[in-house]
Amino acid sequence: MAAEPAVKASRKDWVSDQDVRWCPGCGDYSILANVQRVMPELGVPRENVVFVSGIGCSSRFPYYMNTYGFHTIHGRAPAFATGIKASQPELSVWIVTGDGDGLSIGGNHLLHTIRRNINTQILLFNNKIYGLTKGQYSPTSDLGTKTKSSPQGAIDHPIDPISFALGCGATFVARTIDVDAKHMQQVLKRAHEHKGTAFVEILQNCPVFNDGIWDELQDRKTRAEASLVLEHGQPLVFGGPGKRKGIVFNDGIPSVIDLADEDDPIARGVVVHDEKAPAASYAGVLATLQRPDFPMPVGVLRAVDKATYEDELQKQVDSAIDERGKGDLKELLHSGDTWTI
Amino acid sequence: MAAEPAVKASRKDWVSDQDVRWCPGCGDYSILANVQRVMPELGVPRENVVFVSGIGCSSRFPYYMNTYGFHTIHGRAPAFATGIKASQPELSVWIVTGDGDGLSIGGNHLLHTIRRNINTQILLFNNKIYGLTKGQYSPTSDLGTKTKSSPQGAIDHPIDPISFALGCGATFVARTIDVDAKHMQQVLKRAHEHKGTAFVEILQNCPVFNDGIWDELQDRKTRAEASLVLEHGQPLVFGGPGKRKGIVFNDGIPSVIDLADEDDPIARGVVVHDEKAPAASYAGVLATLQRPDFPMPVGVLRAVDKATYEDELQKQVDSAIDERGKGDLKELLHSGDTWTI
Amino acid sequence: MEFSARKGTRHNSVTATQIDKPTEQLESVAIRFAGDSGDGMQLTGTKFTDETALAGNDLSTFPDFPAEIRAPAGTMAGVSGFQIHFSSADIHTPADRPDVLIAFNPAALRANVDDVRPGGMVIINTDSFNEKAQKRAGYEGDPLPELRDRYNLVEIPFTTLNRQALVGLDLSSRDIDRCKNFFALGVLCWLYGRPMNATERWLGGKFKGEVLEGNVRTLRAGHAFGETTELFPASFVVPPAKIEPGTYRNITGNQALAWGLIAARVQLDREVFLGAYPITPASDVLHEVSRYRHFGMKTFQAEDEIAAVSSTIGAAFAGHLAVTVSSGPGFVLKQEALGLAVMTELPLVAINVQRAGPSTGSPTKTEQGDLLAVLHGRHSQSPIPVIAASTPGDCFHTALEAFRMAVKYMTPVIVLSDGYIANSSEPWQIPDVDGLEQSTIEFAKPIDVGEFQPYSRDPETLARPWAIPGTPGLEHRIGGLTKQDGSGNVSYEADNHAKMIELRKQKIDGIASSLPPIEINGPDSGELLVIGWGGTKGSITAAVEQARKDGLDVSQVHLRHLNPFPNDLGDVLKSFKKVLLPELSDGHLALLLRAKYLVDIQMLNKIEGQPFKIIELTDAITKLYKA
Amino acid sequence: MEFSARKGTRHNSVTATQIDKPTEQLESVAIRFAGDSGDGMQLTGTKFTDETALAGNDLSTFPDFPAEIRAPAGTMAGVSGFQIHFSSADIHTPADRPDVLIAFNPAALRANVDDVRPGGMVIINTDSFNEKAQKRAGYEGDPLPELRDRYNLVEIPFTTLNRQALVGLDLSSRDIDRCKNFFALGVLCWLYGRPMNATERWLGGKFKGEVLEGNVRTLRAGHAFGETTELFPASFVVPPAKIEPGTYRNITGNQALAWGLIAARVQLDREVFLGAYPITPASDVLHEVSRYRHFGMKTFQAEDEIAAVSSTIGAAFAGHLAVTVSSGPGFVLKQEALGLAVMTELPLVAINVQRAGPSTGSPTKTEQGDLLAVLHGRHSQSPIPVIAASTPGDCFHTALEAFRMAVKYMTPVIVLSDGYIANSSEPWQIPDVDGLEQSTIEFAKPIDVGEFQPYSRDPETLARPWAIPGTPGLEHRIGGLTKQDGSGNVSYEADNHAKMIELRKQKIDGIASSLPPIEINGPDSGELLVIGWGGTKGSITAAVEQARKDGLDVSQVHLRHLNPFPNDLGDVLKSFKKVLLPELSDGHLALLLRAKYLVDIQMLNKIEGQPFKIIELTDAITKLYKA
Ligand SMILES: Cc1ncc(C[n+]2csc(CCOP(=O)(O)OP(=O)(O)O)c2C)c(N)n1
Ligand SMILES: Cc1ncc(C[n+]2csc(CCOP(=O)(O)OP(=O)(O)O)c2C)c(N)n1
Ligand code: SF4
Ligand code: SF4
Ligand SMILES: [Mg+2]
Ligand SMILES: [Mg+2]
Repeated sequence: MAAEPAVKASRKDWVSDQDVRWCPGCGDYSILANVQRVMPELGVPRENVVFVSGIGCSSRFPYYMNTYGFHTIHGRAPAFATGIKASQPELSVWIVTGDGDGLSIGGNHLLHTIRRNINTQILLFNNKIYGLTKGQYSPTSDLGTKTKSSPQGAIDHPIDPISFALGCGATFVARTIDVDAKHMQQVLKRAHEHKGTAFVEILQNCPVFNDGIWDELQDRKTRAEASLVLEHGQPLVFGGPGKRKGIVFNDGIPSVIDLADEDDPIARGVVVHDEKAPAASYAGVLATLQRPDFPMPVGVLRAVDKATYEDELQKQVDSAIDERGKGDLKELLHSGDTWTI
Repeated sequence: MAAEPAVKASRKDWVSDQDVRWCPGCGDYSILANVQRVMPELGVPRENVVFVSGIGCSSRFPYYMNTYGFHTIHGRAPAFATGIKASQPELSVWIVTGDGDGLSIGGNHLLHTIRRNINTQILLFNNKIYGLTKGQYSPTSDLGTKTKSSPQGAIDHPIDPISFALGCGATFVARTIDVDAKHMQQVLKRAHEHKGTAFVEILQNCPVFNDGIWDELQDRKTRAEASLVLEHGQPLVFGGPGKRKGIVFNDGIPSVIDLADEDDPIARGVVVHDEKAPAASYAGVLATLQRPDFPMPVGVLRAVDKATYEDELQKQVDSAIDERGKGDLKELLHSGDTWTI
Repeated sequence: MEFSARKGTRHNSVTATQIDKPTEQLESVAIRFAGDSGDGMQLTGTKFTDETALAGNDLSTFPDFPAEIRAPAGTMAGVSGFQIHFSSADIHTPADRPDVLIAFNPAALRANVDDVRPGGMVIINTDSFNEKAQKRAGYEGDPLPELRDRYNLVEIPFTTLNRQALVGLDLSSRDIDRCKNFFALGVLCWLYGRPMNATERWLGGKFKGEVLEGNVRTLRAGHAFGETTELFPASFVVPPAKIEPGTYRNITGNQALAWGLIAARVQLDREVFLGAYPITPASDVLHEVSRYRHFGMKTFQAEDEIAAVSSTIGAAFAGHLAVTVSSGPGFVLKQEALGLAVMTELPLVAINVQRAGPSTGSPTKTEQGDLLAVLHGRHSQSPIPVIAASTPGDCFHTALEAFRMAVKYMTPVIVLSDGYIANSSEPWQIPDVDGLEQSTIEFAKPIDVGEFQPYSRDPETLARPWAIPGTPGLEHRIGGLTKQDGSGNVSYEADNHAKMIELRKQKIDGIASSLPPIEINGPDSGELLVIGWGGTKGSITAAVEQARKDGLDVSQVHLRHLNPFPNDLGDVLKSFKKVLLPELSDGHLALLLRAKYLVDIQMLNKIEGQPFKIIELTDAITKLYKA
Repeated sequence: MEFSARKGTRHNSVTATQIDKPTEQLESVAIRFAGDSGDGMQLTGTKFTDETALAGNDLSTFPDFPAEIRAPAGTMAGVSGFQIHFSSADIHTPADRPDVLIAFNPAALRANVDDVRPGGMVIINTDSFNEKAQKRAGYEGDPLPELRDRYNLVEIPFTTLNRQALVGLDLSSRDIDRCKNFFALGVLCWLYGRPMNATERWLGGKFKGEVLEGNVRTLRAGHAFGETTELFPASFVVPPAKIEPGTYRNITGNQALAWGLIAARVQLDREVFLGAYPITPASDVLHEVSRYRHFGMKTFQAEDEIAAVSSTIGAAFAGHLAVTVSSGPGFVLKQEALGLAVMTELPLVAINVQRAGPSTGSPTKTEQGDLLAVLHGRHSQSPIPVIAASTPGDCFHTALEAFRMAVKYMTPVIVLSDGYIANSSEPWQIPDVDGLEQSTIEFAKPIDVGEFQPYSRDPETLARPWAIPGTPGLEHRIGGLTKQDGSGNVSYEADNHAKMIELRKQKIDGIASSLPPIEINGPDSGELLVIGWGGTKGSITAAVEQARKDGLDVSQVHLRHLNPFPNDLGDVLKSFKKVLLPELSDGHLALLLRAKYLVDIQMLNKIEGQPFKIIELTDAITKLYKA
């Protein structure tokens, strides 16, 4: 509480002069507030920060950040960000996208940006709906979701953003939720620290078109049982006192065991969370933990090091100059066979 | 041998009159031959079979099959196939694509076709190169691959097609190799039997632009150690006599143990292969087995049941008719408020 | 409050007839409803429209949404408007300027009041006029005093009155306040003698319990308020219009497109596949069609526009009536695949409901800016017929015609609509279903022996056969590589290349011979021809008729077929001394006509995201006429 | 074999001068090399070209590949051709018909022989002429007897002679046979008195050991064979051309484009970002540029064309000289994003190396079919300047000019090339680097106080500031929604919408005032003007000069700027009684000129995947002239 005023004061620097245009109660407000609160703590000057987005309610985000911002076209934000990073690798580039923007029309760019490990933060606001176009089901919508475009219920099996990102070779994968300010801020800081593509799924409520989809995870009563808070080096335990449970893996297949409050989870075989597990396999198993059979993991599932695309590109430029000297146009034009008349 | 002539005779029915246009020695020849050999055994009349492809050397495939065929545009074959299946669900639809066609420009359609579980077979010929456009690196090319477009070596981390497909929620995932006719035919049959999207990665040699990338897996000398042949219900054992090894999983992380020839692998904790493992987690761990640390799994990694998109669509049509009767145009036009003058 | 007592005692005894007040007869009235996005203006407008239609007036409406996303309450950006024009005479547009404005808050007032005809009526919700709200709207100080001079300002505390009407109901105060638009609707219904049965019926179907009760009660209370308040000295009568006999309904362009597709499914007796990706303002076509699975309408919400069109081509290959729908930015993404549809000569319909650009532009605004893109946006020579719908109801016939053309000529067909006709509504004479042509599609028949020639052609239409998978003996391969004439095999031969390009062009150009002669509204030749296309028809017709009333020798042609042009178009153009072409673009059709016929067509281009006002057109007509 | 002895004894003593045989002088010769895709025809042609350039002739080449994929050996589909035309006079095209054909197999003969000028020389590799090979090529029976009557048929057993020349080398027989094209090259070099130093130098750089030895030995053996064989009674001399003094090199269009981008990087002193996805025939630009990282050329092989252009726009936003390159089908996919570049007014270059369509079409063939698509293929009004390169060497200047224009006017600029100039080569006068304008880009400067206005404009060019991330005080947001003039904030206001559309149009149209006056080849006015654009320049120039030699009053204009048009274009067009416009399309430029200037331009359209033959043009000129 004591530190509040100081933080608040600098938060304002990150607030743009544009009216925020989301529906009352939209989860996007709290995400915006948390991002604006975290930014001053990252030590990056405003002019070195770029927010890039596609199209959707979520993609309005850049307008509200007093930084450089690019509200691009539907689904392509990661590709724009790639060009920005390739040109100015030192910028801090944040991609804001939605479940439709990122996983429907934009799935391919998400895939390739992640596999190239472009050093950006990707915030995917998952409200399991197309908000901006007024409520069609999205690739993350549950089976049977009734919307304007699926009056008899959606029949497409939903995609899990985290499993998808891992399948694409993601080096950093995390999940957080709009209402949990503290958790979100922690995750955002971790995402920023990560060198490479940091993929963050943010569970977001759309009160207008898909109200309450994340209630279980938000509700005090159900939260402890419905979510599994990940901490590196800690066992996968959830449920809270009296209802304590743990996750064990058998040949790659996860299951839940009951724990007495006094049990040592590790002794009982509960898996210890390891963000740095070398193969994506461990995080992949974690990602398959889904409601209602399992608690939903929140926090950082994976954080490993790999070369980034833009660094390697710059290295090629540098090594080419080392080997061949800085290019000379005249020399180039006269290279190979020429003749003079 | 005795049965050869009969099979050969009917194979011919599946050979079109078009000259085959691949380079001498291309792995695509053997894939074609095996597909043509398998088709007569599937019991589907030629007129009910459609081959759909994108663009690439591999995507020339439909021209050589004496069935219905659609050589579409680059990367979009799965979307074309979706329309075909939605219209005529009873057709047997085979999608032929390459690592560029399917995973570069076409990644998004692969993702969505797989998650919707459209009942098709997807054959992805992986030669880790763009063949048709004369040899640029592809999304599956190894780091450092030198090509015309990457003279200093590729810096994009490659994607693993199988991990990607699993991340998309694939219900059937398998891998086979161009030179192993028997194995490929088995896998193709299994793919055909599967109801839902059957994703098959076929390792293919491109002697012109990327020769020898799969040599380890083809070569008699290295094959046993370099590949892990999957069989449902059998332990994950490879290496052959004297070099026998097995795969164990520890909290989702795979490792290799040495086995004496007389060891009971199961007793030693070697994982037993289970195509039907309920969560994608198990297959996900399997998919992370990559050279050189692990043998490369070949065979069916996953085969589970889920509703297909086209069946559910048809069910909605049927149930709508059940509930509301067959639509009547006159009634529709006069529904709601009307007035007569 | 003096209002409450009256309403409180009367609201259960309201009837649809006025007793105490005089009525005044008017030929036509235009009313604009304006409020915050959350105020329900579109719904209020629609319900008033339904009642007006049932009252037998000719009418035209124009909804004008804010940007797709909710703006902060009370700001100009969040204002949503709906205009209805109704008349006892023939009308063609929602009117240039409203006679009446109902403004639910200061922002709605500020955004709209200058449009109101001088001396017109401006009704405001006084409850929302406080200093803070006025500031939010950008007013410095109280705007009302000044407005009282210019307009007949009617000040009604809708919020308060509505609350009072609903006292005693078990509803949250938020739910109660949500009903206030129906109070206003009640007032308007009284003012123009509209019945309210349709609205009450609709409420009955939509709501239950207290909510239903609340809405009905406040609607009736509003009506009663109108009757009793001294604010309105008289009510108005707009007598029914003399309209061609028939059965009518209201319809928007998007709904009509959807129903036209259903009609194609029924009249051509083949299931429809619609592959689409949501986009404003085209999404409603997908929504509407997806409600009719029991007709055999299959909808597929694709992952993007490329998958939408590709699945559509796949469905066409497999023998469905296949259609895809989008708007500008999405349509453009489909061009590569549409080129494949041209090469493979498969029948399908691609609809573009145009919106204001460039780029994301102003998605809820209208424009006619995509004509050149749909015609020429594919690489190389890739001709596709284009048909443009001109009114909401016309969308129905256009969709049906497009499918007939696609199947007859084995070609993709593009349909153009726009944001204006997509969302506007008009009374639409329901076509006689028994009179619609019923036809059966002729697929290629199974063959036993011999080579099937997928690129053989019907000598008259030049269409190739539609040979669908599942047919024995017709196994064949198609694709995007240049095809050999007849066999359809891949060919790299120069002469064949030229021949195939030519054949495809001839096929499309040949469609012209099946088009009816151009209809000219007015004399066949003369001083000035006003030519247009698409959603500007209403405004142009109104302006031309106005000009003729003013004694000018002006004729009108409204083009429906934009590729190929009708064969008589050149002659028609050359029969007039001057030709004026108003477009909501920088002159797309003008470019085409000038190039083809070398006629010095004068352009009237407007690119403001808004339809033409009649006065803009009459001014231009007069000016050119006298030039 | 009688040949072996001679060659065996002499192949080490060959020099570049002939001693025993007479020489005959010719003004110009056109030779076509043709063989299987695997026979190395492109390489043989290129090496002969290099030697010819060094010999001082004017020259022009035309490679004609088969489809992208290998066809079965020996079939017509697999034939690869390379034509070179060289002369002591000015030439502009690779010639309509070759004087000499070298056919490495029956398929190559069959595919090409009818093009040879009657009485011309046809050299065949007799080793590949057996019954089976003839059948594969589609010949029924032996084609040679008949050809002996029509042509000077020279029959040489290249395979055998090559094997004999390489006896004793430690090479597989496959590797030995691969050298045989160099034997043929040696023969040709002797026949036309070409030195072979450049080729030997090239071989030395490319190969080592036995392979090098083998290639050099067979090359020299071929040369010796030419000198000694009785098949050639004389050799030929084509004296050097009178060419403008300067230093020359051979260059293809794609290479010149790449180098032009490098020149932009150097002359504008800013790193280049090239985002591209491979596609025929544009990929070589990506390949070439990716070799020059040491210049600060960054290439990004994107996952698709949409990512290619999007990353390019991102790089432009971040301040790089950003460029994307593709061909028709890929370019079309970029249109949505290019619309965003228009809205955000960012400078970048988008190159389209056109190929024959529609759809996948004939990817290795040429066409000029994308002009309308690049101009009008975006939805709504979305103007982008278009510059078309006309010769291989001109591609260099075009790329450089495009970047200068993009940066000066803050706009995307489209560059058109085509498959013909992309792969053809011509001697190119190397520009004087010191004479190229050197300029520095003016980015917006950091500001301390006040609001930055990203949509303020330079009063002269109407360009907005280029304000790149990393600059303190300029933080701002851009995007595809309609922008407020000045502030760049989102705006839905009608007047502002119209104003922004108009401003962008004026900005692009205003570029015309910076263009030089149109160059007219021939008189300024008169009977007939032949106007063209792009890669047809060579053929049209040759035809016009031919027509003038034939006494016709014909002038020529070749347009470089297709949007905006030069301001004097209308006057120029109207100064001629007739205007002829030859295009490798169905008349794209013709449509634009007719529409804008109402001039009755006559079209000569050819869509065969092949460039114009001079005779096709002279015929059309004569016909129209006399009509
Ligand atoms: C090319 C193109 N196609 C379609 C659209 C319409 N569109 C805009 S946003 C959107 C979906 C947004 O969903 P999501 O990303 O989940 O964002 P949300 O609004 O839910 O935050 C769609 C379909 C568009 N703008 N551009
Ligand atoms: C829109 C578009 N972009 C690019 C291309 C060029 N292109 C054709 S095939 C291909 C890559 C093929 O690679 P892959 O799928 O691996 O097939 P392979 O040839 O290796 O079998 C590319 C880039 C195209 N045809 N269309
Ligand atoms: S529609 Fe949903 S996601 Fe969009 S602003 Fe409103 S509440 Fe938020
Ligand atoms: S380029 Fe490679 S993949 Fe293509 S046909 Fe040749 S060998 Fe096969
Ligand atoms: Mg969403
Ligand atoms: Mg490949």
